[in-house]
This record gives sequence, structure tokens and C-alpha cells, in this order.
Amino acid sequence: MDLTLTEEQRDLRDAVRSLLTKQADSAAVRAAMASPTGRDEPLWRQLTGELGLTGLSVPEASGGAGATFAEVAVVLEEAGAALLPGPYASTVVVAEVLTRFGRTDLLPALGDGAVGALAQREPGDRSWPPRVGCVGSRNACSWLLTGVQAAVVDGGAADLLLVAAVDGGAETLFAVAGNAAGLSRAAVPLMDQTRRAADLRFERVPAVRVGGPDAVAFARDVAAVAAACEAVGTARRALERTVEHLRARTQFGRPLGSFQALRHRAADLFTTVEAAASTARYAACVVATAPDELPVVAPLAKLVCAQALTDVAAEAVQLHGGIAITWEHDAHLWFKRAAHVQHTGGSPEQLRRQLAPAAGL
Amino acid sequence: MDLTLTEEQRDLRDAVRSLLTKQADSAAVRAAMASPTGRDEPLWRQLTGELGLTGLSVPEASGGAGATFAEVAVVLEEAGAALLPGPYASTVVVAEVLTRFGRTDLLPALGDGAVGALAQREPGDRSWPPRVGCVGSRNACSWLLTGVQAAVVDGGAADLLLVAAVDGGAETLFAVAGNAAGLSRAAVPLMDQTRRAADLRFERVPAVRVGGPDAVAFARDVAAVAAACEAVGTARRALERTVEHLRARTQFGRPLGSFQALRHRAADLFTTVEAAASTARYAACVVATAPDELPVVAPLAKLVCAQALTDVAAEAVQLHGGIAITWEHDAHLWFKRAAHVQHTGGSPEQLRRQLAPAAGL
Amino acid sequence: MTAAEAAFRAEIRDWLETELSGDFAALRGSGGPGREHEDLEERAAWERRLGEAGWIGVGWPDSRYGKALDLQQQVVFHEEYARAAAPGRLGHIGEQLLVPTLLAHGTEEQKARFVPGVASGEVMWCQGYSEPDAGSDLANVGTRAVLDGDRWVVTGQKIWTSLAHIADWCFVIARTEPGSQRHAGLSFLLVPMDQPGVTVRPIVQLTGTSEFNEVFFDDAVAAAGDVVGEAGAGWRVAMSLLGFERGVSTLGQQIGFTRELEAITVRARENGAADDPVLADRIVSAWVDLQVMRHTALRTLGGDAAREAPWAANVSKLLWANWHRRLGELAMAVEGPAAVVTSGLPYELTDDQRLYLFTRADTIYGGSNEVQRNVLAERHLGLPRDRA
Amino acid sequence: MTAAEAAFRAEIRDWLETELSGDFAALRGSGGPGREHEDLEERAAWERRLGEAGWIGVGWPDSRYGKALDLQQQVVFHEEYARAAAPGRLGHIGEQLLVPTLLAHGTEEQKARFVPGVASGEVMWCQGYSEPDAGSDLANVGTRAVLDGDRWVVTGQKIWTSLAHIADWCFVIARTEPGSQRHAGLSFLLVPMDQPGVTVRPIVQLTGTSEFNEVFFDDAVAAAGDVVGEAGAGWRVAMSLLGFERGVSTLGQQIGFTRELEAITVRARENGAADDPVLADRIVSAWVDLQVMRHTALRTLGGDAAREAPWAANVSKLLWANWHRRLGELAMAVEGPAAVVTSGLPYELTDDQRLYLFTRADTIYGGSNEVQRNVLAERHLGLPRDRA
Repeated sequence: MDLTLTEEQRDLRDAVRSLLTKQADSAAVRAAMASPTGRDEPLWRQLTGELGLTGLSVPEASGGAGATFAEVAVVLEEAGAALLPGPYASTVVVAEVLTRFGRTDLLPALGDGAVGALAQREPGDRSWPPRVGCVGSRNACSWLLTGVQAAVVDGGAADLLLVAAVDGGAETLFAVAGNAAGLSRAAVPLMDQTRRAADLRFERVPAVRVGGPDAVAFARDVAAVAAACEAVGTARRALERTVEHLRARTQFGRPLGSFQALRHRAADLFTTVEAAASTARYAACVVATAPDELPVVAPLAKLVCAQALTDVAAEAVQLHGGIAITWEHDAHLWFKRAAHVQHTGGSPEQLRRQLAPAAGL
Repeated sequence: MDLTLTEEQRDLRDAVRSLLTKQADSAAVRAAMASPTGRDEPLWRQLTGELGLTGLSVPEASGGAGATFAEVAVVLEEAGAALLPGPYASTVVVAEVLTRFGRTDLLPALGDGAVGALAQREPGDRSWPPRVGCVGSRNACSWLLTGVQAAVVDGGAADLLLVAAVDGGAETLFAVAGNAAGLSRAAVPLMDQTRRAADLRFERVPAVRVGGPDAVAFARDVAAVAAACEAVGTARRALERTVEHLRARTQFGRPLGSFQALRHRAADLFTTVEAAASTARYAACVVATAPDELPVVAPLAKLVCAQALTDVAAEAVQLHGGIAITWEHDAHLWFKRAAHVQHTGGSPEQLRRQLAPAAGL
Repeated sequence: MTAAEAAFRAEIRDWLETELSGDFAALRGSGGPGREHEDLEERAAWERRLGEAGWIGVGWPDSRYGKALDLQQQVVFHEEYARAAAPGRLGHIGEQLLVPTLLAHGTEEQKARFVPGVASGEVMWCQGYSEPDAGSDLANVGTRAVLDGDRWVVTGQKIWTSLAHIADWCFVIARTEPGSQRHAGLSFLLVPMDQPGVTVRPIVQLTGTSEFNEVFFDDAVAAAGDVVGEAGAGWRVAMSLLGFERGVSTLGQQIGFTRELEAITVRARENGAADDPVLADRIVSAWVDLQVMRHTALRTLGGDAAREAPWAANVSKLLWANWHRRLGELAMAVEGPAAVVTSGLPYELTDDQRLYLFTRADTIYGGSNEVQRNVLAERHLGLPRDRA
Repeated sequence: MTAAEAAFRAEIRDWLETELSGDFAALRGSGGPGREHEDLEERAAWERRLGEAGWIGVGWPDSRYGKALDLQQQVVFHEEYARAAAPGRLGHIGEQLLVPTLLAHGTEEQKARFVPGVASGEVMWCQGYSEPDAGSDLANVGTRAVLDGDRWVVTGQKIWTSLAHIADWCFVIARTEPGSQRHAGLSFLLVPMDQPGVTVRPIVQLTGTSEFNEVFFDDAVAAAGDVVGEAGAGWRVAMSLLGFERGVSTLGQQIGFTRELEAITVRARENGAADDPVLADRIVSAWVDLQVMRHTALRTLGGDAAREAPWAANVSKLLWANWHRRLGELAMAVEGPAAVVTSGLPYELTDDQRLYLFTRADTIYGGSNEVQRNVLAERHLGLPRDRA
């Protein structure tokens, strides 16, 4: 597997980076995260409509760009780098799942900025993989879904929800329209203010069956890979900004970056980030070309990349010093994002336990 | 509890340090570890006879110096610093146990250089606290001991062995003479060549009962504290030598110690060592004055000090560079000692599990 | 424990129990690092109550101004104060930094003028050391003061000034000899905050709350005599003050830490986190390291500590700051996926989140980890100074 | 995998299977870091066998001297070689360092003279770079060479010279311009080992075995023409050689790592260590980090790696050296209390102990961790050089 970027992927990366540098700088991100919907609406329309980035890996026949998740991953890294507020990751996960399970008929209008989200955790559940709590019951030609899902990222804005539930004893993945009858959504505030979440209550909500346990697992795994790719983007940007600070800031009459203790720590972080980036890239290629490996590679990528971001964000704060403790500097945004990625989608201990059989234990 | 050294303790420390600096330098240690008994016989006679250091905490009425384990701890640190080969730690543990349980009548002739050792692990056992495997059975006015004990440090040379065994379902501590009938001892080679060990086989060996489960636990705990004190001594010396190297050695035209990355690492090690030293000192005072705390403080001290030595020894190797990989430099002796302390007497994970109730879990 | 010590402990405990049951009951657990914005008026009243009862400055070595307790008694006082979850002090900068400095370097007249206000809990102080361009380099002072007749005229900016918004006075390091460099030519000035030349701007922190400030001096004025030590020799005064930080109050701090860890441990038992053996191992590690800090504090407060542990301040700071930062990480891990949800709008953080976020400051302020390591390497390991 | 690749893989696998079943069967697992002292004669014979079959220098870019396999084929070759546990190479210094250097900087005459001996497995090389007083500072070269008619006369000392005791030749960095400083005035000389002026003294390592040496040049002689690149311009030649280290053989190395980790994992299941959840967590961590190294190797060997990952050599070295060192620690932890007992006198270490002890060298030799971090900081992060 060649994990270097293709010419097209590099062009895609450069285009998205250039756009987000202009449209999603720190001020824009802060404006978006303080706005009612938590996103920059014109930018979201541009990303989804003009550029079609949420449909990147959807087949052309289904209205997408016909690329693969490897290309989506390139965009996810840039979204992570900018801390782009809005449901990009959630939506591409839903698109990938529906594409993979042949249900692109369920895709909402991605080109019009439609939003998808994945619901997979009950309130109070801290197990991993999460306990599946919603119950689906067959009702003539359709299903009805009942249960509660906690802190679903982008669940409030979603036009289409994928919901992990139990049907006849088996894990089943259902699709539910955001405006379905019997669905109530209540916003929950997150420490990472670049994200929005909602508690969802389903009371006999009409649902469409997408697939069985393999669909639930696939959705969970793609979400993990998406989180990993975003985390790598954030980590890389946080490190770049930290290195810039070390170059620019002087203390005791010399640039901070000339102090070897700090240079060595930056070098270790660089190693951490690039190693994690390799794993994220590998995982994205696995989604695209070798999904059999996904049950191992997805938790592995989430584990490694969340930890890398956690390490980088923590050191970014320390290496910036006092300014990083202030609201006005972006360091706390990276740091809060790191906590979000680390504590959702399985803790490091849980993910390692999930990987134990693959490791021979 | 005042944990600073008293005037007398400082004098004791200085005297022992001065003696060992002359008599147990690197060349002497290497000669001793290559010798048949694994120790420098004249030095051992001097330490035990003239100076009475193995009987330091034994009451004067029983032929000792009437000091406490806090003074023994001072000597243990110096023995650890020098990597003094020989059974000092093993012997003072036995002396402390016999004193505590009022069995100084069993003490061998400490002033003549007699040696004690504690046997507490069966072959193949990796649990902690160790499974007690030897069995004691009552035989008229005495007990007979049967079983096997693995890699007992100083077990080959011991004039008196303390052995953890089971008697009528209860853990019991027995004393056995080194030359008792039915006891066979086979030397086992250790990676840490400054120590000697033996496998012991007991076949209906006459034994004296010292105490019940509290004696077994006390012996184990005092051994842990002794190991902690020795480890602190080794760690402090390894760090001192490393700092000397950083001061003396130049690279790229300047002393290594002027490179901030190395200076910061040395500072962190210093913090680690002095924190561990505080805990070792506290534990030694607990042996002397507050043995009720010992079941918590002993494993804690062993855990913390073994880890400190492990960290320091590893960094001592790295900071010395290539020379530390050679046989002629002392770094490997510290490093091997660190492994010995870390992997015997309970692993870090096991000791933390032992401490979990104290921590509220 | 001696009988006298037990009686003393009972006295303090009773006093705190009584006082914190009445009007001040709501103040238990209020204030302190990360919560410095809470209940300012009520805590100011508490300061005055402490002062009335003589519980301010218990460790000052001059019995004219306070109880001058011995070390063991001070330990007991701080332990009981922490154990009662009595409110975070507003007056600690005056009590623990300014007054010890005055007692060491001030004139009798200065002591008589300034100490009683601190002792009564009426007068609040803040510390004007750090500057925006200086970072950890305290000697890089840009604030200037010029003697103009009977007064100093002060111009410059300080930053990370705790509690400046409630302080009556600020002690300021200013450059009083134009053209002087680094440590030379600095003075330690006492500047009233309530004057037109002083502006305080709160710094909004990553928690969304404020407890540090920027302080702007724009031709602010101090009396000519309100310089501690000699004019131009302020560096020595400023540095001796750093030695007063912490010390015996460490033991009180550790009781606060114990309470925080206990809450996390209880939570872990309740929510199942403790059933994860790897997480349980981390909890025990935190507990172990807390015991080690306690042993280290006992050792560095012992009779001969100045000789045996001259490194105490640096080692202790590194230990507690890193420990506390890890505790914040542990709190979040114990909470699990719920850790990412705040307790309310607009940005009401949970205790775990506040701990997690605010402890990042612990390793930066009050001498960053990097500064502590530099000091240890140079002063206590004798390693050559990094080339400047 | 393409059919051609599968066929190629089968060819190598069959060849190794056949060869390692006969006289060479006992060599499986022999040699390599930490075991370089084992089976020297038999492994020398194995080198010649490899040479005969054309399996030396498979990655050399010049098809006159070897198979010039493409990258994917080289990966397959190294993977299969490692998978078969074929013996640690004795000729790798000639194959992977000297010949690539000659192909890049040597004259046609030098190539014709020296490459075939390496290709046939007959001629062994060692590397004369490090010196006792230099440490990580390679430019601090004290070894001198003076041109005396048709020969260089070489005087000085090298250290950490792997396999010098079996080498026929040594490539030596020597100062050929008296009074020159640092990187200037150095030359890259080819010096025969079998001459009176060369003395090799083995360095006994912490394992009790030897694989490094001190090499003393005492008026040793090299032919005037046996300088690679221009005399006085040896630094550039020497540095370009460092870029040849590792690369594609990393994947083979990782298969060796996998085998080591598997053995430890099996042992943990057998002896109960795996029942300790905290130790099990460490084992999984090691496995995870090994996968990450594999992904990193794939990325840094990809089509556009030179552009995308110019830092590959430094990052890979840090990753594998630290991983391997941790693996040694893990091996001991899995073994538990039995880990401290050796397998016999005089000082026969267990595999775990050898791994534990010898991996300490991994982070020191071949560019220490500190050197890798310096290079990353300066070249790839653009941080200012530490003041020299």
C-alpha cells in the first residue's frame, strides 16, 4: 500500500487548506462556535455545495464525486487543522456507511448542505464498544425505534441519523430522518465549543434498516477513522503553531527555540505526530480498499491519533506558557478538542482491550 | 515525624561512606563480585565486627548497638550507593524481625560476621504477596519444614534463614539454621552480579517458630523497606556520577551539562530521587517507631524507590552514552541492580494492587 | 501527638466549625486556584473575620504582629484550615509574600504602617512581577519608575497579576535606574491601586472565568519612601520573597489535594471506572504520589531541612504541579465519555473540567517547570549555565 | 499482491528454506545486534553462499553489480529474509554503507576493485567513524592521515567499530589537512585491516560479550588512490553515507521485532503474566506501536516519500530504538521474579536479559536519540541551532 499522497490528493489538500486558511481562521472559528447553529453557514454551503466535500466518496451515480475515503481523509485532516466547527466528520461517516451498504437512496441532499450523524451511546454508558440500547421493532413494512442516545455530536442538526439499536436480539443499524415524528432532540453543551451535540429521545420513531451487526461495526469503525484523521490535522497544526512560537518568542535574550530542552520536546512531538499521521493514512486507505482490516485498524488509529493529539495539545499549552491559559489564544481550543477525542469513542484502555486479541492476547 | 537526619545519623553516614569510598570502590566491588563468596571478606568482618553494623538495631542486652532501623537505613543507603556486595541487607532484615518478635536468642553471631536471609518465594510463583509454599509440621518439641524456595538472596551463605511457611493453614515464620540437616542449597547465578542467591530445598528440616502471619508480613515489609533504602542509595550515586560526567565531558566544544535538554533531564531525576528518598526515610522511621503503618508504607516505599532507581539507572546509561554499554563502566552495575530490585519483591503493578485498599479502591 | 498539640488542633477545629456554620457556611470549598472569581465579597468578609480572631499571619516571626506559632502549630493550623474546606484566601499575597518581605527588609516605619492592615484582613495586596515580554525571565523588567520630588512616577505593564481587581496595593518591581540592565537598577515599590494611573484589565482564561489580570501603570504614583530595601537594590528583595512562597502551607495544600483525589476515587467506584484495572492502577498511582509528596514535605520541613534539603522549594513545586496536572487528566478519564459535556450554558464547567483545564496553569505560573529545572540544574546539581 | 510479486516471494522463500535446512540450519536466529559474537565462521560461509546466489546488494542501483531489484521486490526480499530467521548479516556494512557510497562518489576503478568482493560475500568491511573523544560529535575527528609518496600514513583511534575483528577493510574518516577544523579537511580513506599498523581491541559489553571494538591506527598505510571523493572533502561523503543506513531493510527489521514480541506474548500467556491486566495493557501497547512503525515505514517508502517525508530516517530511528528498548523492559516484566536469574555460569544471559541489556545501545549508537532530535529540530522544524 503506497501511503504517500497522490498528485490529486495533494491538490485537494492544498485547495481545502487555502480555503480554510482564509475562511476558517481563528476569528471565524470563534464566530462560528458562538453562533446559534455552531457553524459558519456560508462556508458550510460552499464546502458542501460548490465543492461537494461531504459527497466526496459517494459514487457519481448517487450524486457524489466518486472518490474514496482516502480523499475524505485529506479533507478531514484540514478540517481538524482549522478546528472547523460544523458537522463535516459526522456527515462523511454517514455517507460512507450508506454507500458501503448500498443505501445511497437514503442519503440526504448533501449538495444542499445536509447533515448526517451517528448515534451509538446510551446515557450513563461508559463501556466500549458501547452497549446498544435503542430497540427497533418491526411494524408492517417499516421499523419503529425507541430509546435514548446521549450527547450525539451533530445530532441536533442532523437531517439523517444512523442509530445503533437492537432488533430481535441482533445489533442493527437504522436510519432515521432528523424531522421524524416521535424524535425529540435537546442540545447539550460541550467543553469543546467547536462541536455541538444533542441528547436524542426516540419514541416509536419510524426507521429504515441499513444493516446488521456488520453495519453497526462498520459505522463505529469509520467514525473512529474519521476522528483519527481529524485529530492528526489538529495535532499537526498545534505543533506548527507551537514551533512558530518557539521561533518567534525570545527569553533571556534568545529565541525559545534555541533552548535544547524545548527543541527536543518539539522533535519528540513531531515524531509522535508523523507516526500517528501514518496510521491515520493507513486506516483511511483501509476504509477505501481493504475493509476486512478495519475492525483492527480503526480502533488502533483512533487510539494512536487521539493520544498523539492529547500529547501535542498538552505540550502546546506548556510550551506557549501563560498566554496559552487565556481564552484569546487558540491553545485551549486544541486542548479541549484533544479531550473530546480522547474521551469519546472508547478510552485508550478500552481500545487496547479491544485490540488484545489482535495482539495475541 | 522529623525526617531530617540527626547529628548522630549524619556522623554514621559519613563514617560508613568514608569507609566504603576507600574499601568498596569500583575495583573492590568487581573483585568481590568475582570472588568465591561474592563479598570482600576482610571488609565484611570490619563492617560486622569492629563496626557492628548488622547489629545496629539489636538491643544492647542482646549484643547489638541498641539503635533503630532508622540508623540501619542510613547504612543501607550507603551500601546501595557503593553496590556493596554481600549480605548486609538480608542480615539486618533478619535481625530486625527477630528483635521485633522477641527472638534475639535465635540471632547468629552477628559480631563474627554471621549472615541472615529471608526465604519467601516458591519456584515458578509470580504472585504478590508470594504464595507461601513450604509446610511446617510439629514434631514433639520442634517443627520440621519441607518445601522449596527459589533464588533466595544470600540464602547460600546464610547462617540463619527465616522461612515463610504454612503451619496448620496459617502463614508462619520459621527460623532454620544454615547448616541444618535436610537443607540443601544450590547456587543460582544472578544478572546482578553484586548479589548471590541460592535455591533451597527443605526436607523435614528442624525449624523454630518465630511468629504467625504478622511475623511473615513484618519480615516481608522490612525486606521491602530495606530494598527501598538500598535503591535510594544506588539511585543517588548513579545520578551523582552521571552529573559528574555531564560536567566533565565535552561535546561540540562545550560541556554536556550545558545542553539544556540534558540538564532538564538531570533535574527531573534529582526530583525523582529526592522524593523517593523522602519516602524511604519515612518508611525506615515507621519500622522504628510506628510499625502499624508498615503494611501500607513498606510496599509503597519499595514501589517508589525501585521505580526511581529504574528511571535513574536507565537515564544514567543514556546520558553516559556508549561508554555505559561497556563492562568496564559502572553504569551496567546500577542498571542490573535496578532490574533486580524492580522485579523482585513485587512488580509495580502488583504493589499498586496491594495498595489499592489504602487508596480507597 | 502531644496533648498541647491536640488541644491546639481542637481549638482551631472548633473555631472553624463554629464560624463556617453561620453566615460563612456557604463559603466552604469556595475560592482557591481556578475558583478565584467566586464569592468575592463574602470572602473579603471572611478575611476580616480571620483577622479579628488573629488567624492571619500565624507564621510571621515577629510576635508584635501575630501569634508567631511554632512550626508544628503552623502545620496544624494549615491542615485544619484545609480539612474544614475553609474558603480560599484572598489575603494570602499580603500575608505570605508582602509581610515576610517587609519583616526581612522593611523599615520599622514600613512595618508599622503596612503589617497591621494585612493582619486585620482589611488590606489586600497583589504582586507586580511578571511582564508581557518577560515570560519566565523575571529580570527582563520594562516597567520604569522615576523619582519626582517626594514621589515615584511609575509607567509600564504587569501581567498574570492575581486578584489585582480587589487589591488595595501592589508591590511592583520597577527599573529605577535608566539604562540599567537585568538584575541591576531595580526597586521594590509599594503602589496604591486606587488612583487614576492604574488600570486593571482581567484576563479571560481558558475556563471562561478570570482571576489573573493585566495591570497598566500610566504615570501612577507611589510615595518616595515606599520602597522596600534600597532603591536600585530591589532584585535581592524580590528574590528573597520567592523563597517565602509555599513552605508550611504545602501541608494544607496537600489536604486539599487529598480531598480532590478522594472525590475522584469515590466517583470511580460509583460509575464503574474503578472496575477498569488500568484506570484503577492510575488512581492508585495518584494516591502513591500524593503520599510521596507528604513524605517530602515532612522531610523538607524537618529540623535541619535548610541544610539537608536546600532544593525543597523547587522539588516541591515540580512534584505538586505535575501531580495536580495529572490529577486533572485522571478526573476526566474517570468521568469517561460524559467528561466532555459541561454542566450548563453559557460555559459552566464541571468540577472535573475546571480541574483539568486550570491545572495546566500549575506548571506555568509561580515558576514554570522549566524554570524549576533550570534552578535545580544550576544551583543544586552544579551543572554549567546554558550559554546566554 | 501481483502474481509476479507472489512468484518472487515464493522464489526467495524456497531458496531460504532449502539453504537453511542443510549445513546452515543451525544458523537460524544467529547473529544480529546483541548476538554479533555468535557463529562467526559459519556466518562467513553463509555470506559467501548469499553472494554466490546473487542475494547481496539486491538494492544497489547499478545492475552491473547486482540484481537491482525494484523497491517492492527489495521489501519482499527483506521480509522473507527476516521471516525465515536467516542469520544476522556480517557483510551489511560493506553492502549497505560502503558500496552505496562508492556507487555515488567512487571512481569507476574503485567500483571495479571493491564492489565485486562485497557482492561475492568474500570481503568484509567495517566503519571507522566514531572516536573516543567525539561522542555524538562526528566532526570532532582526531585521526590524522599524511600523504607520503604513494600512500597515506594513518594515525589515530576509532571506537564502537562493529565487526572490526573480522573485517578485511575499514573506511576511515581522517583529517588530511593539518590544522583544519571541524568538517573541513577530512578525507574518506579505504584502509586494509591486515597490516602491522592496525590493532583491534574488542570492547567487552555489559552483556559480557563483544561486538564492538576499538581500532588503533599506528602508522597504518593506505594506497594514495584509495580515497573516495576528493581528499579534504570527506565530510560530504561521510554524511551521504549516513543517509544510506536503514531504508528498506526497516521492514525486515520489523519482522524480527514482531517475532520478538510474539515470543514475549506467548510467554506471558504461559506464565500468567497476561492475566495481569496492567501488564496485558503494556503488551498491547507494544503491539500497537509496532503497527504504527509498520505504517510509518510504508508511508516513508512510498512513491513520493522523499518529498513527503524527508524526516523519515530520523523519525524511524527514534521510533524503533525507543520501541525496542521498551520491549526489553517488557520482556523482563513478563518474566517476573525469574527475570533476575541468568541461565548459567560464567555469565550466560537469557534471551530476555540479552534483549533488555543490549537494547540500551539502540538509543545510543547509529545516531543517538539526542542527535536525532537535534537533527529534527534544526532541519525539519527549522528551530534555531543551539548556540555552540
